[in-house]
Amino acid sequence: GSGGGSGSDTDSLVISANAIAGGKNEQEAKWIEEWVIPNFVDQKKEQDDVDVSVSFDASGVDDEQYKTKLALDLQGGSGPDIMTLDGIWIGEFAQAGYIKPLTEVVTQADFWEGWDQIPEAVQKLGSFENERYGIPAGTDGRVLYYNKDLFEQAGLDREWQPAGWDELVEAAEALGGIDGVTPVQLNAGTAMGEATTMQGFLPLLAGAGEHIWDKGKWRGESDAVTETLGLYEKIFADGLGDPLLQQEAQGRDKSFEQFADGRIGILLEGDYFWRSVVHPELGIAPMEDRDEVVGYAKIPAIEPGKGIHGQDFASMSGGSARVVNPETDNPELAFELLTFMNSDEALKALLEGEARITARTDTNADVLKDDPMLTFVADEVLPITAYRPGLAEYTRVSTLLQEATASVVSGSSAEDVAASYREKLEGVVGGAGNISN
Amino acid sequence: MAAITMDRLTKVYPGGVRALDEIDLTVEDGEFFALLGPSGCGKTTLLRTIAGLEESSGGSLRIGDVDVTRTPPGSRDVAMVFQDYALFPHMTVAENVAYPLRIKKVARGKRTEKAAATAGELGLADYLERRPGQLSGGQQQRVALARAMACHPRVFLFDEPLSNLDARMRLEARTFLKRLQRELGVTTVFVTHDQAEALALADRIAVMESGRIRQLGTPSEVFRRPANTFVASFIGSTPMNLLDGVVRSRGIEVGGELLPTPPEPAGRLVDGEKVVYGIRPEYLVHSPTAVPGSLTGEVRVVENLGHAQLVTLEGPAGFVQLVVDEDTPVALGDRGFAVPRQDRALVYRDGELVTAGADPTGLTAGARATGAT
Amino acid sequence: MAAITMDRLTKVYPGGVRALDEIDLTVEDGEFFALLGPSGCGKTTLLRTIAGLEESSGGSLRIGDVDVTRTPPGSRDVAMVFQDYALFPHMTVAENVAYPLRIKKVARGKRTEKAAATAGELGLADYLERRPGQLSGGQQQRVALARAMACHPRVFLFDEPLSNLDARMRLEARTFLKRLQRELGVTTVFVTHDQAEALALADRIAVMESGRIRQLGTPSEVFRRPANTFVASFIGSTPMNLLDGVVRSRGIEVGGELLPTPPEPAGRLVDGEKVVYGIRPEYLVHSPTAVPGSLTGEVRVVENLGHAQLVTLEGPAGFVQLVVDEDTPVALGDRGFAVPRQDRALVYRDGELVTAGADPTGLTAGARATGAT
Amino acid sequence: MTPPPDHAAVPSASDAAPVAVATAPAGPPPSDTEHRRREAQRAAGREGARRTVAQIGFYTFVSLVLAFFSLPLLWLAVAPFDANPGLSASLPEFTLQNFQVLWDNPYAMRSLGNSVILAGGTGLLVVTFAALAAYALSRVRLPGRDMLLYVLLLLSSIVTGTAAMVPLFNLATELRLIDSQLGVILVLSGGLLPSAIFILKDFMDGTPRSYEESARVFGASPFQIMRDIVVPVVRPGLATIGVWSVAQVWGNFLIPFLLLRSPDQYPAAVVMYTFYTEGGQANLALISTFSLLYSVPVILMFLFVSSRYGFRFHGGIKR
Amino acid sequence: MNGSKGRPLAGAPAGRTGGSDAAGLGRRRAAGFVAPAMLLIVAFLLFPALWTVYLGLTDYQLTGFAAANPQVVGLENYDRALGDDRFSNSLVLTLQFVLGSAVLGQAVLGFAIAWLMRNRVGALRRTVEALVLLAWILPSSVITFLWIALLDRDGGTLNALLNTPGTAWLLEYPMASIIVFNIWKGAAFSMMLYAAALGNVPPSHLETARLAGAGTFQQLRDVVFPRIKGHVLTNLLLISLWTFNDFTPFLLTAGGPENRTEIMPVFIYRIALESGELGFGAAISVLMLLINLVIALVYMRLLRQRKDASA
Ligand SMILES: Nc1ncnc2c1ncn2[C@@H]1O[C@H](COP(=O)(O)OP(=O)(O)OP(=O)(O)O)[C@@H](O)[C@H]1O
Ligand SMILES: Nc1ncnc2c1ncn2[C@@H]1O[C@H](COP(=O)(O)OP(=O)(O)OP(=O)(O)O)[C@@H](O)[C@H]1O
Ligand SMILES: [Mg+2]
Ligand SMILES: [Mg+2]
Repeated sequence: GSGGGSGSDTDSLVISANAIAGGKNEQEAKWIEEWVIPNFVDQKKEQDDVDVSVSFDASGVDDEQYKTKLALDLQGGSGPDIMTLDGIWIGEFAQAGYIKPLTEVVTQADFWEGWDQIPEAVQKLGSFENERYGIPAGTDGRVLYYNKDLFEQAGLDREWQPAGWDELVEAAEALGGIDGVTPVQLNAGTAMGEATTMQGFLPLLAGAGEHIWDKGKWRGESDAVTETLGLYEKIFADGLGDPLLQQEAQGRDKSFEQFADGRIGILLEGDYFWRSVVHPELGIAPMEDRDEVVGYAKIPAIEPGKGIHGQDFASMSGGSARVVNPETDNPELAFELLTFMNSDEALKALLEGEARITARTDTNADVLKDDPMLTFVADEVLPITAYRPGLAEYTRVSTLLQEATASVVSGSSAEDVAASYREKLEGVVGGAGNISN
Repeated sequence: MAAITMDRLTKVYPGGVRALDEIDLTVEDGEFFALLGPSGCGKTTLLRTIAGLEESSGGSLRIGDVDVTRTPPGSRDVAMVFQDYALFPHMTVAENVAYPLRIKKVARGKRTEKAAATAGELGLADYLERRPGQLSGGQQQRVALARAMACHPRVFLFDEPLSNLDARMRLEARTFLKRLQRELGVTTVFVTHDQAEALALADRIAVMESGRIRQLGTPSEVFRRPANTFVASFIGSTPMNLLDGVVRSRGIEVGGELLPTPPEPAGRLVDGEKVVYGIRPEYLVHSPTAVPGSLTGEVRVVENLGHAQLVTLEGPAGFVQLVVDEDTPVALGDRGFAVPRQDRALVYRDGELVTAGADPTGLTAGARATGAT
Repeated sequence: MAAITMDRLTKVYPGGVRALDEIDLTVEDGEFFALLGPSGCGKTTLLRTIAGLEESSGGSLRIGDVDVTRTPPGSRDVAMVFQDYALFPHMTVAENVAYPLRIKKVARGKRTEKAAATAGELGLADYLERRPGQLSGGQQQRVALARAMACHPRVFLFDEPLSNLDARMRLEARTFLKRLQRELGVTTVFVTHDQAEALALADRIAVMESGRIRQLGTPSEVFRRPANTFVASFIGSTPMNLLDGVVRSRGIEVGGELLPTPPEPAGRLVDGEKVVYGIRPEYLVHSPTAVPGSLTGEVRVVENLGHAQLVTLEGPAGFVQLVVDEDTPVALGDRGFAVPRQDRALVYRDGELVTAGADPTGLTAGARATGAT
Repeated sequence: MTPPPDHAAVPSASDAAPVAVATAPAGPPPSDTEHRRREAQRAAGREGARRTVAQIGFYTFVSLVLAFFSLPLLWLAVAPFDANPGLSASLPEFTLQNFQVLWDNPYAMRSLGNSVILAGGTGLLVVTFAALAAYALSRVRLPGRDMLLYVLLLLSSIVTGTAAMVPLFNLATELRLIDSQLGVILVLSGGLLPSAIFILKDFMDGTPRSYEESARVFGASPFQIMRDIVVPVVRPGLATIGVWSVAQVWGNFLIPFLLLRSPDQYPAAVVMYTFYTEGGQANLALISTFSLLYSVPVILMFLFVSSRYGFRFHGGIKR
Repeated sequence: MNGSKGRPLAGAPAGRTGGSDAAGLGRRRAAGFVAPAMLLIVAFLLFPALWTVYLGLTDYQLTGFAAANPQVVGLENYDRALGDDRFSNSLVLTLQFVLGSAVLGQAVLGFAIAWLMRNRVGALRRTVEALVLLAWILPSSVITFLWIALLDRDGGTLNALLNTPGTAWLLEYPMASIIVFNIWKGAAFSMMLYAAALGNVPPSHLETARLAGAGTFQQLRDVVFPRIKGHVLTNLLLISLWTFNDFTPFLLTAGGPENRTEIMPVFIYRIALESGELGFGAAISVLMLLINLVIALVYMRLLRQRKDASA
């Protein structure tokens, strides 16, 4: 290995991920320790008769702390050979020179057969400025969940796919007629944190036709931004959403509970919601009749064809990618291990039969086949999805967006908020030169 | 009016130490009364109980005509001077002296005036603006006195006020204190473990041991006729010689020598009984040559007392100390003879003085009598 | 061998205080030497300079034949007993006593044995395993002594070792110390501010004032013939009467009375010159009736000294104190007369004793002479 | 409420003429005695009432303090034994399962050992070095000594913050102290030393000089004096600083996390963070149990030190 | 070690250092005693601290372009901080926090306990002291859980006790909660310090005041406080600094809600760790140091006044 490495006599590699046995992300930690490492070592021995040693630096802490530690390692020219990074860190790490495009590190990078199994859109997760930096490990997608029973009660169809924001608002207004029901939960405010941006503002903005970061510039007071904030204004000013819920620290958990209780009509969330929140057995707000009651629909563009890339629908995705440290002593071997970890076989070993969206189409086809919802996300959403910019400034921009939605929710007009957002943005991204309208 | 009357006053500390054991005692109005005794005998406890700083566990206490057993210290109208003076270091002399008046809410102008007057009486007029740290020990002591005097208490309580002064200053302070008390006429209880101080200052002395009073009397009573061997060995600037003896028909045999029986216990002794023969070093007359009826021994130590010498003889009776005139030559190793002054010798049986009549402790008759006045 | 010789020894503290001012002094081998003087006169400084705890600013110091002016304290072969004893609170008595031996790298077994022996000599055998906090003051003092003795130093230095004891224990300790030093024969310098202690213990005394020696001599020299009024007022358990007088042809006029001129200065006085007439209270004889050539006054204070009384008269000569026999009745307010013992009266001119010849301070001739031996 | 004791029995004598001399013995009128007696009785009555109120007040206060300081601890006593601990200290469904889980966890038990190494090492280093330095600073007058101490005290506040992690990390990298427990110990010691010296110096200032001088006259070297006399005498202070620095290290997460690589070396503070789910939710069963295990060593240490050496401060800036 | 050689040499400088140097240490040896501590301090405190000061003058970030090419931007970070609402917000909050929890809370509670326990011995005193000290030595991550459990809105012990179900203390009274929390956590130090200080107040002084008729308040004002002023100031200095730099409340409230508990160390943590703006974070650390300095100077000024007064 390089920094974390041991002696350089035999070929040795170090893997690092924010996972630890007996703790956070235990599944991944166990998989690396008990499946990846022994199998890879055996395979090298059998195929090439090479002794390799692979070790795993486990940790189980907040993502920020894990990121900080990696960054400190990398800026000092050391660090693990293979590391798991959140997709949105790729850009900032690349800009800092901590990681390099795969082709610069490994000559064979483009010739991995696995690339074909990963959709173009998903590959963005491990890419920055059209260069591949790593292999995406898994992803997700955002949709609109709705309560079919409530729809029926409001006189709407049980099967629903809005084609534009108007239809969304219409449905909400219809739901507004039911007592004790909040028609729409659209995450807003700072208490929700990144959920406001990822499960709220950004997918809508994509529907309005814009990325928050595009062609090297951040979006300021653009029409799309104003329109997106306008939707917030519409929903919260007209009583279609519950402003108080947006301020509580446990607001997000509460919204989950309320949805499960049948007190929220429509909710924008990722597939995590389906898998882990309302899952009849494993969920934290389980719904026994999930499969009958919970409907899901793609997030519509403001009007058909007005979304990004002229799409009718939009979504946002996140996930992590595994990256090779450019400073590694054994780039080829590291890449071999990396591809090994992202093989169909390996991913299936990781999931142990659980349904979850991976980056690979072939894997997804197998593991998702019993879950119509995840299949829906894999088939319908992932092709139209977008990813957040992996830039250092992103977290601060995200905070500004959260604050902006909070202002709208508490009664300011979308135009005013957009203007003041732009003003603050200048301070955060280093001047007007980095902002486009 | 401001006599202090203690009736079976008892103090048991939480740990179980019986520091005062049913003390019956009356300190007369205007009297200068000394409490004397070894360390830990309860002197400070008695003083603090009078002041109200310790709550008594039993018995009653009156100051003047008023039962103050349960009165808080601030309302007993007593003033106390502590061994360390307890001057507040952050206040000037004037502020220190005025402090009790300030607590009693005397107006500023009036109390400044009063404090200055009191301090002036004690010769502190020039130091009013100094802080205690800038004063000598003797001056500090006077500030403490002035503070105690400032609110005209009915009783003064002094806890070893002189023991922090150096030997020279102690002598001066002692004379000063005595004169001051005479002039003020305030009832005063004075604690000390220095018997010379007690003898020099007090109208009456109580000698205490483990929470009890062992003798009560005027200084000369206590000095001349200690009621028991405890008091005998405690009082006197040089300790009394207490020698084991056996009563014989013609006298008392001490260390093989037959000494004449002192007149007082003469008829009260039984032949052959064991007694203790007590004689102060001052009442032994030195003789370089053998004298019948004298104690003898080899000169072991000679200590200069200034105008006299304290000579320690080691002989068949053990160590015997005697005071010898400064002009008498005494050399180490010499043989010396000590002739007792018969009228000053005392005889103790079972530790108690053998007397002609009245209780020498001054406790039963004495204390009761004074208590009744 | 272990005499201590100081030659123009000077100590100036960083702040500029001249604590020792060119001290010339020789302490003889085996001598018990007392340093006496008021607070702040430099006694402790002198002792500490001998011990090496302070570095002298000038002059030289020899112990025995060796110049130790620059030797660190540990190599001077002296032992010091501090006023607070400085017993190590975390060590047992045995460990405390053995500590100097431990520093000198004596093997454990041997030093335990030696410490036990030394402690035994001082009657501490039963306390070897106790810690200092569990001992009485007197026992602590003996532990400190034992520790000082344990390594057989050539010089003992004692800084007020008795001042922490209560009055009674002080007397016993003093006798004990004296006997011990006699037996060991080690050169000893003893600091005290209690003149009675110095008189009782010392072979010779140096009286200091502001960094200088004002008189050097045996206790009786210092007591009987104080070289100056400073020493006169400092020495004696009751201060000497120092009365302003004027020389007349037939005597010295003090407070209107003509007192006979003492024999010694007789021929050396000039008519009409102002002098101070000095007489100790012990050398004034009391008379209730008028006697020619006596001092008179009204009895103001009577202090009981045990076997005698200290009477203060206030008269034309100011306050006069005299010692009166215990049997003589003296009442406050009485008129009293005090007749000086002529042979004990002293005359001071400009603060210095008027003498027949030799320097009474014992400084020039005496110190030089002893210094030369 | 009791009336303020200030009014208690102002003796009438204090208002009398300021001539105490000679006037006192002349008996005052009988009404004065009566007045005094009444005052004394009233004062005694008030004193009784005041005392009762004071007693009640005292025990109320003590109960409140006891409640305040023990209430939060309740959870620690209950939750570890609860099969389904929530954030309430309810009656548990008793189980020791959580302990079993932790016992089987590959890092949990070992991390306690690591914590002991880090905390013990740092404590030892801080106590030793701070004692030496505080002693020298207390005994020898160096120009600007007090200023130096204050400045270091202030600087220690920067370094214990997060902003200094880059310098610390790079320094450790340069010194090859990454992934070494020694590195963690050294870095932590550097941050703790100024406060330790500051507090210990007060203790050193309080030891009587005569102890040292007397040892010095016997020929003891400064080091021997320090070892034989000063250290035993200021032992409560050293114990205090020792416990303090151990407690500081025991709870420190950031430095060991940043400087250590292999999970085998992680102290408990770092391992404690791993008992969270993927979604960031705390696994209360494990966390409460681990908290208990994690607290036991410091509590034991505290009990040991306080019974053995006393645990107190001398204190403050004197003179 | 005790050989005669070298001794006179070593002894000579020893004496010159004056009366306070009881062990005859001498400056050279004193320097040797100080050296190990100084070495560690210089390496792991002074050096990183200076480096941090330097970082504060750059736009250095943990990631992004600024990580690859940090530029010296002079006082820009300071400019930005001083114009930043979040900074002034956190400054005000920190001052509230320090004043409320340290100066008023810990110091007063610690003093009250020390004062009331001063004459007590036995089980009661030991229990109280042990509990208070326990709060002080338990690791922060543990005690924050204890407090989260105590203050929890559903089923928290406090709500059960006060019969106020559903009160979200950490949301509704966030500042008060962390202040009370910090009082709980840190009162031990003040208690110990004051207990030692009260041991230095001669009983005779208190008793003199009592004899004069002074009540408790007057005794405190006239006797105790003037006597322990030095301890009070040492205590305030240390606990203020410690509280100022205390990061623990983050574990309880994460700076929220709405930044209402974003005290300075939390602010720095978020800037440095969550946003990775190390240059800016360093600048704020330096600002924090300067504020600490001002506080220390204020205290030392009071201290000096005391010195003058008692001279
Ligand atoms: N607060 C206390 N608690 C328990 N015991 C005490 C207390 N104060 C004093 N004692 C004990 O009560 C006894 C009498 O003590 P006191 O202080 O009255 O003696 P003393 O005669 O003044 O002695 P000294 O001459 O040493 O001052 C002693 O045995 C002492 O140990
Ligand atoms: N370390 C010091 N620095 C400056 N001056 C000092 C120091 N130690 C003592 N002095 C001064 O030197 C003088 C002599 O002090 P020393 O302690 O020798 O007196 P002392 O005769 O022992 O007095 P006491 O009887 O009070 O013990 C005093 O004026 C004192 O203030
Ligand atoms: Mg006493
Ligand atoms: Mg001295």
